[in-house]
Amino acid sequence: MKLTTALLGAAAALAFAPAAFAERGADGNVNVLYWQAPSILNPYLSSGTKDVETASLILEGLAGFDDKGVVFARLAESVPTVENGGITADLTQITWKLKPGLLWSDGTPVTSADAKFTYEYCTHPEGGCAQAARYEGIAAVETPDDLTIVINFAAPKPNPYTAFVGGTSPILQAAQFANCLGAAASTCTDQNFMPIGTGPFVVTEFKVNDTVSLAANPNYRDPAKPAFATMTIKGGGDAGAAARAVMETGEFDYAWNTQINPEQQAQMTAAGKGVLLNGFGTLVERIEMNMTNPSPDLPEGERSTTKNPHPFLSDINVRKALSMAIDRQILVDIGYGSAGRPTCNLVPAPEMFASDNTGCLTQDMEGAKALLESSGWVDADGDGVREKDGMKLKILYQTSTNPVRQDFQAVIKDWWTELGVEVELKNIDASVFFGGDAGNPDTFQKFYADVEMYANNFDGTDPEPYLAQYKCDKIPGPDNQWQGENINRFCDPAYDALVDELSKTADLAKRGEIAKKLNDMLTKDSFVVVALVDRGRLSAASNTLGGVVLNTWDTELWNAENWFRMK
Amino acid sequence: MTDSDIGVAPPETLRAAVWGQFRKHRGAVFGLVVLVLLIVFSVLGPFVWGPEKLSVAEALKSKNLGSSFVHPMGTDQLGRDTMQRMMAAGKVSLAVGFVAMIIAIFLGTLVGVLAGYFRRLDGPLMRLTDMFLALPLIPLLLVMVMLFRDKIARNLGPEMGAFVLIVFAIGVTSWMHAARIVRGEVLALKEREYVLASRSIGATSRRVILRHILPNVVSPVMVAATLGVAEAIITESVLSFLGLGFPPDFPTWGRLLYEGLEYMQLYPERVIFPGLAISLTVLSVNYIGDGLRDALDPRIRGR
Amino acid sequence: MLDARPAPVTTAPLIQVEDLKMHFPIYSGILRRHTGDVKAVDGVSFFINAGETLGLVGESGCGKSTVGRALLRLYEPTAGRVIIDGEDVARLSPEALRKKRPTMQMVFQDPQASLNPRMTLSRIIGEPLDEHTDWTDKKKQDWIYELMDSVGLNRRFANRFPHEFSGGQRQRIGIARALALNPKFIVCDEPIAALDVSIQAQVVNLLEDLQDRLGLTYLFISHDLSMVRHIADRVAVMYLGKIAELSPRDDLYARPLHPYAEALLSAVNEPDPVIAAKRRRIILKGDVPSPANPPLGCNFCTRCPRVMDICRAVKPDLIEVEAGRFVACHLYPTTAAAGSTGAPEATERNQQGVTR
Amino acid sequence: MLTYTLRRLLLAIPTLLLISLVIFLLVDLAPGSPASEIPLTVPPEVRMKILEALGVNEPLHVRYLLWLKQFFWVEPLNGFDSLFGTNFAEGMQRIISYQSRSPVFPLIGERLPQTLTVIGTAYLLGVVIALPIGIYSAYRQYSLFDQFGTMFAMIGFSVPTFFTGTLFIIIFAVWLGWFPTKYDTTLVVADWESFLKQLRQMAMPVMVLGLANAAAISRYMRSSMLENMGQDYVRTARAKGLDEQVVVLKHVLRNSLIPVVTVIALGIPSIFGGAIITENLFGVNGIGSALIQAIRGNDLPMVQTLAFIFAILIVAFNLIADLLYGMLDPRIRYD
Amino acid sequence: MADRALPVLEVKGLRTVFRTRGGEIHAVNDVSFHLERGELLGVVGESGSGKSVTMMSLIRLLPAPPADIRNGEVLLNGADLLKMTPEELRKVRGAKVGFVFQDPMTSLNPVFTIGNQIMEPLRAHMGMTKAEAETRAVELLDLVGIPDARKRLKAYPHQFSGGMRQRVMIAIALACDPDVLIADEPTTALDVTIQAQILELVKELRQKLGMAIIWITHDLGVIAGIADRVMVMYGGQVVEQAPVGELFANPQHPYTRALLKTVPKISGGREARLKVIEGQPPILTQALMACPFRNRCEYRHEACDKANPARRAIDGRPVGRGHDVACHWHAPAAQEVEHA
Repeated sequence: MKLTTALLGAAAALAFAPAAFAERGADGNVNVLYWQAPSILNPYLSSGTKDVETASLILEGLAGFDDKGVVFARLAESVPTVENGGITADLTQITWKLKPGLLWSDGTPVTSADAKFTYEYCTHPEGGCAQAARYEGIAAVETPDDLTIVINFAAPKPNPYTAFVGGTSPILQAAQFANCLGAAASTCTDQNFMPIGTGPFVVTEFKVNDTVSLAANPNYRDPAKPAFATMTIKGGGDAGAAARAVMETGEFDYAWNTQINPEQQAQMTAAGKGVLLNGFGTLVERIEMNMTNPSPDLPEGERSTTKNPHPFLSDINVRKALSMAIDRQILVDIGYGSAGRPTCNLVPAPEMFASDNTGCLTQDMEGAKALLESSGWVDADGDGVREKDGMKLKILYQTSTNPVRQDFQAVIKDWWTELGVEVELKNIDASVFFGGDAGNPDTFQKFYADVEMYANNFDGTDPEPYLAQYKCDKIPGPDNQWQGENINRFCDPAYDALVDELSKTADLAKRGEIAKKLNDMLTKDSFVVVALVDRGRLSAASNTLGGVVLNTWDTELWNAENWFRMK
Repeated sequence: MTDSDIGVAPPETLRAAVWGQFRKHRGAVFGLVVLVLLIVFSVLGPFVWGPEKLSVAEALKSKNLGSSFVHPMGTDQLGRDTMQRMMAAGKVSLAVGFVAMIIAIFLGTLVGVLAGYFRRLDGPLMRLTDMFLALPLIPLLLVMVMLFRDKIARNLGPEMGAFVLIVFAIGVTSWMHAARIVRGEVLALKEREYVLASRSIGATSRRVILRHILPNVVSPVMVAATLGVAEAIITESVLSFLGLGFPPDFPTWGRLLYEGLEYMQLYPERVIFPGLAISLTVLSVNYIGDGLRDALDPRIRGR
Repeated sequence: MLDARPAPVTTAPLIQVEDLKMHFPIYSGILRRHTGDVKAVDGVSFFINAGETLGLVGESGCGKSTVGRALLRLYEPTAGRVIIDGEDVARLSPEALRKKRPTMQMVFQDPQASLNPRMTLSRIIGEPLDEHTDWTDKKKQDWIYELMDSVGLNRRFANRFPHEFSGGQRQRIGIARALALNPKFIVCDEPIAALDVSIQAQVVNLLEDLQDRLGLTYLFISHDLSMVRHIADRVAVMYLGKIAELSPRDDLYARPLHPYAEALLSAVNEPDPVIAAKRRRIILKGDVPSPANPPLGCNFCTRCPRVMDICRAVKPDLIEVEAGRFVACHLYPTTAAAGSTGAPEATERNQQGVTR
Repeated sequence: MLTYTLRRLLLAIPTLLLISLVIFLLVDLAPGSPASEIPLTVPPEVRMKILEALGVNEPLHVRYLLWLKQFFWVEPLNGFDSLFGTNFAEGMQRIISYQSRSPVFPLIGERLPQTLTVIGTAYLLGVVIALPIGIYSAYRQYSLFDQFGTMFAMIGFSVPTFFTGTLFIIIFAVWLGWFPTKYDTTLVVADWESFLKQLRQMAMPVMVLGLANAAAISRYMRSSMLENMGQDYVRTARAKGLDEQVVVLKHVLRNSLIPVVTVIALGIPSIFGGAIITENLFGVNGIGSALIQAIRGNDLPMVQTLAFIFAILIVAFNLIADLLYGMLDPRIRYD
Repeated sequence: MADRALPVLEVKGLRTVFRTRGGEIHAVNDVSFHLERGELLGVVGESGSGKSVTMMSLIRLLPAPPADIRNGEVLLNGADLLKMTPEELRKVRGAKVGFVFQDPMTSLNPVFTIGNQIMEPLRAHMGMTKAEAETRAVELLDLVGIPDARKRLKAYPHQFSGGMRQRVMIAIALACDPDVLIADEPTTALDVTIQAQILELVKELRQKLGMAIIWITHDLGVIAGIADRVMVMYGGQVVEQAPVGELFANPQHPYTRALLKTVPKISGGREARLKVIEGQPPILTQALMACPFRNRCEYRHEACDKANPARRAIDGRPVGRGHDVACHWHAPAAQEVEHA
C-alpha cells in the first residue's frame, strides 16, 4: 500500500537524520501551501482547519495525538492516566504537570496560570470561543503551583483528553491575552495574528488569508530544532493547483489537503518531484436518509420534521435496497483513488471503535431488486419506477457543490435508476449547504430532500459525542432553529439509552464495544446512514522534505519541528 | 410621373430584401452556417447519435478514452460519451445564451430608451444602472436563487425551473451595458427631425419610441447582444460551478469546460471541445450580428 | 379627393400670434439655479390670413425655426398666444392638442433627416393616418396613393425607403405626409434649403399648386430671400429673436425700411454678372450676438451701419410705419418716441462682433 | 467645471447611501452564513455562541446604522489617527472581519498594492496592446490583420480567465518552467534580482488579464477610429499635405481616443476590484481574492465594505470619465 | 487671359470611377479643362454632377477604394499629379494646391486649436520653426480678417462662428502661398450676410495674392459676382464652358439655360411661376453612351440617344479657351429661345 511505503520512507528519513547533526535553522526556508489560507492564528476564534493547523506551529497544548491517535506529552511531563495516578479513579479529576523550564517565545516562563487563563478565556460567555466543546464539563481549573494544573470535572469524564490536548486547545500566554477576554477578544488583532507561543516557530509576518511568515522560535525547548530557520505558509488557489505546485513545478515543499482525482494523482506522481501522502482518519462520506417527509406540499414548519414520517424511506427495505445497489469500490476509484477506501461504518477508526461490518462492500443489485419486489415495491405501470400504494419511489438527492460529489451523484443516480428509483439531483453551494442559516431552505440541517450526501468526522479519537449526535433530542427542527445534529431524524430509545451508557463507561474495551454497537444500529441495522467512503487525508510533500509524518488525529503540522531538508 | 396602374406590388418583400442583403455578407453567412450546424448538432444530434446506454461499471471500463470511431470526442472520467454530453450541453448552453441575452437586451433597451427619451427618468434610471454595476454579483445571484429557486421549481419542474431562474438571473445582472449604449443613442436620435415630425403629427411618446427610436437603435443593440450571448454562456458556467445552476447531471458547455480543466493536461480534448463550441458560438453570433445589422439597414441594403 | 376647398370667409385671420416668447432656460451652479435664458424668440407677433403665405426670413440662429416649432407647440412656448383657427394652441390640453394636430402640419428642412430611414414611403406618408384615423388598410393605402399622385410621386415607389430617393423626391414625401390629414395650415421650415437649385423650383411650384388647389395657409420659413420673394405674400424679417420688419412682399423688396432688411437684401447674389457688377452691397461686419446675452438696446445695434445712441439703450417696438408695414427701428420714430429726432447717421460705428 | 464637479459629488451622496443600503441588505440576505466555515464537529451550542460573539444576531437596522457610522466616521478617524498619531478613534468599534476578527480596512490596505501592481499592469498592458491593434484594424479595415484582430477579440471575449489561466500555468510553469504558479506576496523588490523575480511572478496573471482586457478595448478603439476616419477634417488634413502618419496618428487618433479614454477610465474601478478568478488562481493576495474568500467564508462585514468601496469607485470613475470627456473634447463644457 | 505662357493647371481626359457593391459609378467622365494663372474659374453644377469629385481627384483626395482614377493627366505647372508618388503628392497638397471645403463646421478638427491647424502645413511644407509658423499664422488670420489674431490662435474651432471658421479654412489653404486654391462650395453653408463677407474677402485676396482659384458652387449668383470663366458640369462631364459674361449672356446648353431660368431674382420682375427642370439628374451606373441630360431636355432628339456629344467650340477658339458646349443641338436654334 502506498500509505505504508510513504510512512516507511518518512520514518527511514527520520532515522537517518541523527539529532546530533541537526542544528536549529540550518536548513533555511521551507515553503508550505495551504490553499485555503489562514485568516487568524488563534484557534479559539476560528475552528477552520487551516487556522488551527497553522496556529499549531506556534501554540501548543499539554499533549497531542500522534499519527496513531495515541496521546503523547508536549508541554506536560507525561500523559496522566488512571494507572499513573494522574486521573482519579472516579474520573472527575485530571492532574497535569508542566515540563520544568519551559519558556514562551518572548523568553518568559510558562506557568500553570497560563493554562488556567486559557480555560477562562475560552469559557467566557461573551467570547464566542470556537473550541468551547473542548472545555465542556469542566467545573474548575486549579493551579496548586506553577507547574501543576488540576482539572475538575462536574461529572465523571471517561475521555479527559480534551482540554489542552491537541491543536484545537493549545495554551495561550496569559500576559499577552489578559485584555482580550470576552467581547474584547476580537479587538486583539495583534494577539490573534501574532500569538506568543511555545511551538517551534514564531510569526514574523501575517498577511490575512494569504501568507504567514514564520521563523524558528529562539526559545524552543529542543535547542537543535527546528531545522528550518524560516517557514512560509502560502494560501490561494485550489487543491489541484496546490498539488501541482509541489508535485510538478516543485515550488513548494508541502501542500495541505491536495484532494485531486485519481487520474491527476497518477499524473502528478509521475512528474517525480514529490509524493502524495495519505492517511485515514474518521472522515466518512455518507448518504443520510431522511426519515421525515420533505415534501414541499407540506406547510412550512412541517417539512422534514418528525410530525410526518417519510412516505417510503421510513421502510427499512427501501433504505437497504438503496445501499445494496451501490458499488462503493467504484466510487473510490472514480473519486479518491488511494485517498479513499470503501466502508460501511460511520466510525471507521480508531481500530478499537471501528465495527467489522463489511456486508455492504459488494454491490448486490439483484438482491436489492428482489428486496424491493418482496416488500411490495414493484413497477406496476412499466415506467421504470417502482411504486407501492400509488407512492412512487422518487428521490431528491442533494449534496454540496464539489466535482467528486457530482460524479458520485451521477453514478449513484445510475444505479438507483437501474433499481427502479427515479432520482432528481441537486447541488448546493457549500457555504449555503453547511451554513446552517435557519432562514435558508438549502441547508443540510433542514434536509429538504430525501437523501443527502456529505462527509463528517469527529475531533480526536473518541467517538462518543459523534455518536451522541443521533439521539432523539438532537433532531433539527423549527423549535431549535434547525440546529440539531441528528440530520436524518433517526430516533430510537434503545439507541439513546446506549449512548447514555457509553457516557458513563470508562473502560476502554467496553467503550469500544458500545460504540461499535451504536455504529451498527445506525448503519447495517437500520441503513439510516449509508456510509460510502472512508476518506483519507491527501497531502503532497516534496522529495526534498524530510521528517514529514501525516497525522489525521491532530494537525498535519504536528511534527514540523522534525522537518528537515534532505540533502 | 404619370402612372395609371394602381396598387403596384412591392418589388420584393421586406424579408426577401433583408435576406438578400444578408446573403451578400460573407462573414454573416459563414456565421449562420456555423450556428445552424451547432444547433443541429445539439438538437438533432441526439436523435442521430447515441451510443448504447451502459451500466456504470461497464461505462467505467471505457473511461477517459480519446477520440475513436465509437466515441468521436472520447469519454469522460465516468465513461460517459463526450459527444453525447456535448450535444445535451449545447442545447442548454445555446438556449441559456440566447434567452438570457434577449432578457438583458430587453431590459437594457427598455431602461436605455426610457432614460434617453424621458428627461425626468434619466437621472433615476442612470443611478439605478450605476447601482447595478456596483452591486456584488455573486451575493446578488445567491439571493435571487434562494428567494426563487424553489418557487419556480415547484411550478415548472427542476430543470425548467433552473433554466428560467438562471436565464433570468443572468439577464437581470447584465443589462447595464446595453442600457448605457442605448441611452446615448436615444439621446441623439431624439433630436432627429423625423422624431420631431412624428410629434408634429401628434404621435404619442409610445408610438414615437416604437416606430422611430427602437428600429434605429438596432445596430448598437446588435453589438451588445453579440457579446451578451458569450457572457451568458460563461456566466452560466460560473453559476453551475457555484451550485446555483442546473442540476449536476445536466451538462452545459460551460460546465464541461470547467470540469475538463482538471483533466486538461491528461486529456486536452476535454477542454478543447467545449471551449471550441463556446468560441464558435460567439464568433458566429458576432458575424451574424454584423450581417443582420447591415441587412436591417435599408440604406446599406439598397446599395 | 384633394379638391379645392372654398376659402373660409372670416374676418379674423387664420393664425394670430401675439407676443410669442420662447426662452430656453440656462441652469448653472451647484444647485442648478435658473440663471438666464437663451431668448430664441423674444416677443413675436404676427397674423396670417387664410390662404395666405407669410415668409419668415432671417439668418441661422435668428429664431425663425423656433417660431415655427413653437407655433405647432413642438416646444412649449414661454409666453404668448398662438391662436390657430380660433383656438389658443399654446394652452391646449395634451388631448385637445392631439385632436388639433391634423389642422396644422409641418414640412421640415432636411428631407434626409426628417424621414425615418427604416420606414417605407407608404408607411411614412401613412403615419398620420395611423395616428388620427381608424381607416381600413385599403382605404389608407388608396389615400396614400392619391397623396403620392398629388405631390408627383410614382405609385410604384410606395414600398421603397427614403435613401432610394433624391432630395427633391424626399421633400415631396415630406409634403405628402403633411397633407395626409387635410391640414389648413402648414409650417414650411426651410423646405428647400437642402435642395439643388433645379429641384428647389420644383418643390416651390408644388407648394404653390397645392395652396391654390387646397386653400392652404403657409408659414414659409427660409433664408433664401429670392425664393421667399417668389412664394410669400407678406414677409417678416427676423433678427435675434425679434421681428425687424414685416411688410408686404413687393414693398419690402422694392424698398426695405429696416437697415437689417436692407443689408440682407443687398447681400443676395445676383445671377447676372452685369447687374452684379453694378450693385452696391452692404457688407455687415461681425456675427450675430448670442441670444443668451442680447445687446441692451436694439438687437441689431452691434452691426447696424446706421446705429444711433438710442439704439444701444432702448429696444425699438414693432410699429406700423406705413400701411401694412411694420418696422422695429428707431429710424422711424413713432409719435410717442418722436421727441428725440436723433440724426440718422451713426455717431460711432460699433461693428465688432460681440463675443461675450 | 468646478461647480459641475461639486454638483455631481453632491448628487453622489444620496446615490451612494442608497447603494450602501442595497448592498448591505443584499449581502445580509444572501443565503450563506458565517457558520458554514465552522466544521461540523463543532456542536450547535458552540456554534450559536460564536455567531453571537460576531454580532450576527443583532437586528438588521442596528447593524446597518452601526456599519454606516463605522464606515463614514470611525474608519476615517482611525485613518487620521494613524497618520498623525492622534487617538480620536480610541475605544470606537471598527468594522471587524468575521474571518480574521480584525479591522477590515487594514486588511484591504494590505492587499491594495498587489492588486494595483498586478491588475494595474495587466490593464495597462491590455491598453497598450489594444490601442495599436484597434488603430491598425480600423486603418486597414477588412484586411487580413483586421479579420485576425476580430477573431482575437472574439476569442478573448469567449474564453473565460479560469481557462486561460490554467492553460498558461500548464504551458509556462509546468512544461516550460519559466514562471512560478504562485505569487510570492512577501517578495520585497529591493534590487535587480528581486525585481526580475517580481516580473516573473507577475507575468502569468498579467498576461491572462491583459489579453482579456485587450480584446474589449481593441474593439472600442477600432470602431471609434472607423467613425472618425470618414470625417471631413481628415480630408482637410490630407488636403494640407500632411503625412499619412500624422493624419492618422494625430488627427484621427486624438478624436477617436476621446470615447476610448472614457471607456478606459470606466474600467479602472475594476482594477481596484481585482480579478476574482485570476487572483485566486495565482495566489495574488489582492482585493479580488479577498472578496471571494470573504464571500466563501460569509465574512459579511468584509463583503459589504469591499462591495461598497467598489461602488464608490464606480461612481467616482463615472464622474471622472465624464470630466475627462470634457477635458479631452474642447467642445464640451460643464457649467 | 489665355495669352499668358502656360496655364498653371491643365487637366486632360480625367475619369474617376467609384466601385461599390452595386457596380461602378462613373462620377467623372472624360473631363478636361485648364486654369490660367490668377484666374478664377467657376464650376457650376448640381449635387452629383461630379464637380467636387473632379477637383478632389486632382490631388487624389478621394479615398481609394472605392474611388479609382482611371485615366487622364493633371498637369500642375507641367508636372503630372496623377503620376506622382504619394510622398511627392503630399508636397503638392497644401503647398501648391490649397483646398477649402464646403462645411466649415466639420472640416476643422474639433480637438486642436486654430493655431495648431494653421501652423501644420507651414511646418510640414515650409520647414518653419514653431515661432516662425506662429508669426505667419497671425499674419494669415489678419489677412483673412480675423480680429485679435494672436489671441485667437489658441481658440478651438467650436468657439468660432461658421463664417469665422471658413475664414480660418481659407487661411489654412493660403498658408503656403499656393498656386491654385480650390474652393468647394465654400459659402453654401453660410448665411447670406456672411456669404457676402467671404466673397468680399476672396475678391480682396485675389487682388493681393494673385493666385488662381477654382470655385465650385451650385449657386449661379455667386459665380456671376466673382468668376472670370465658368464651367458647367452635368452628369460627370463638362457641358458648357465660357467666360462669365458670355455664359450668362449667351448660354448654349439647354441645361445652362434652364438653370439660369430656374433661379428667382431678387430684383426686376417676379415670375408668376418658377421655371422648372423636370426630372432628376442621371445615376451614373454605366459609362454614358448618350447625352446625360436627354431625359430632362426640352430639345431632345434622336441624336441625343445615340451618342454622348463631344465638346465643341462655338466661337472659333479652341475648345476650352473660348466658349464651348457639349450638345448635339445646333447653335442657331438656340437663338429662338434666348432667355427673356
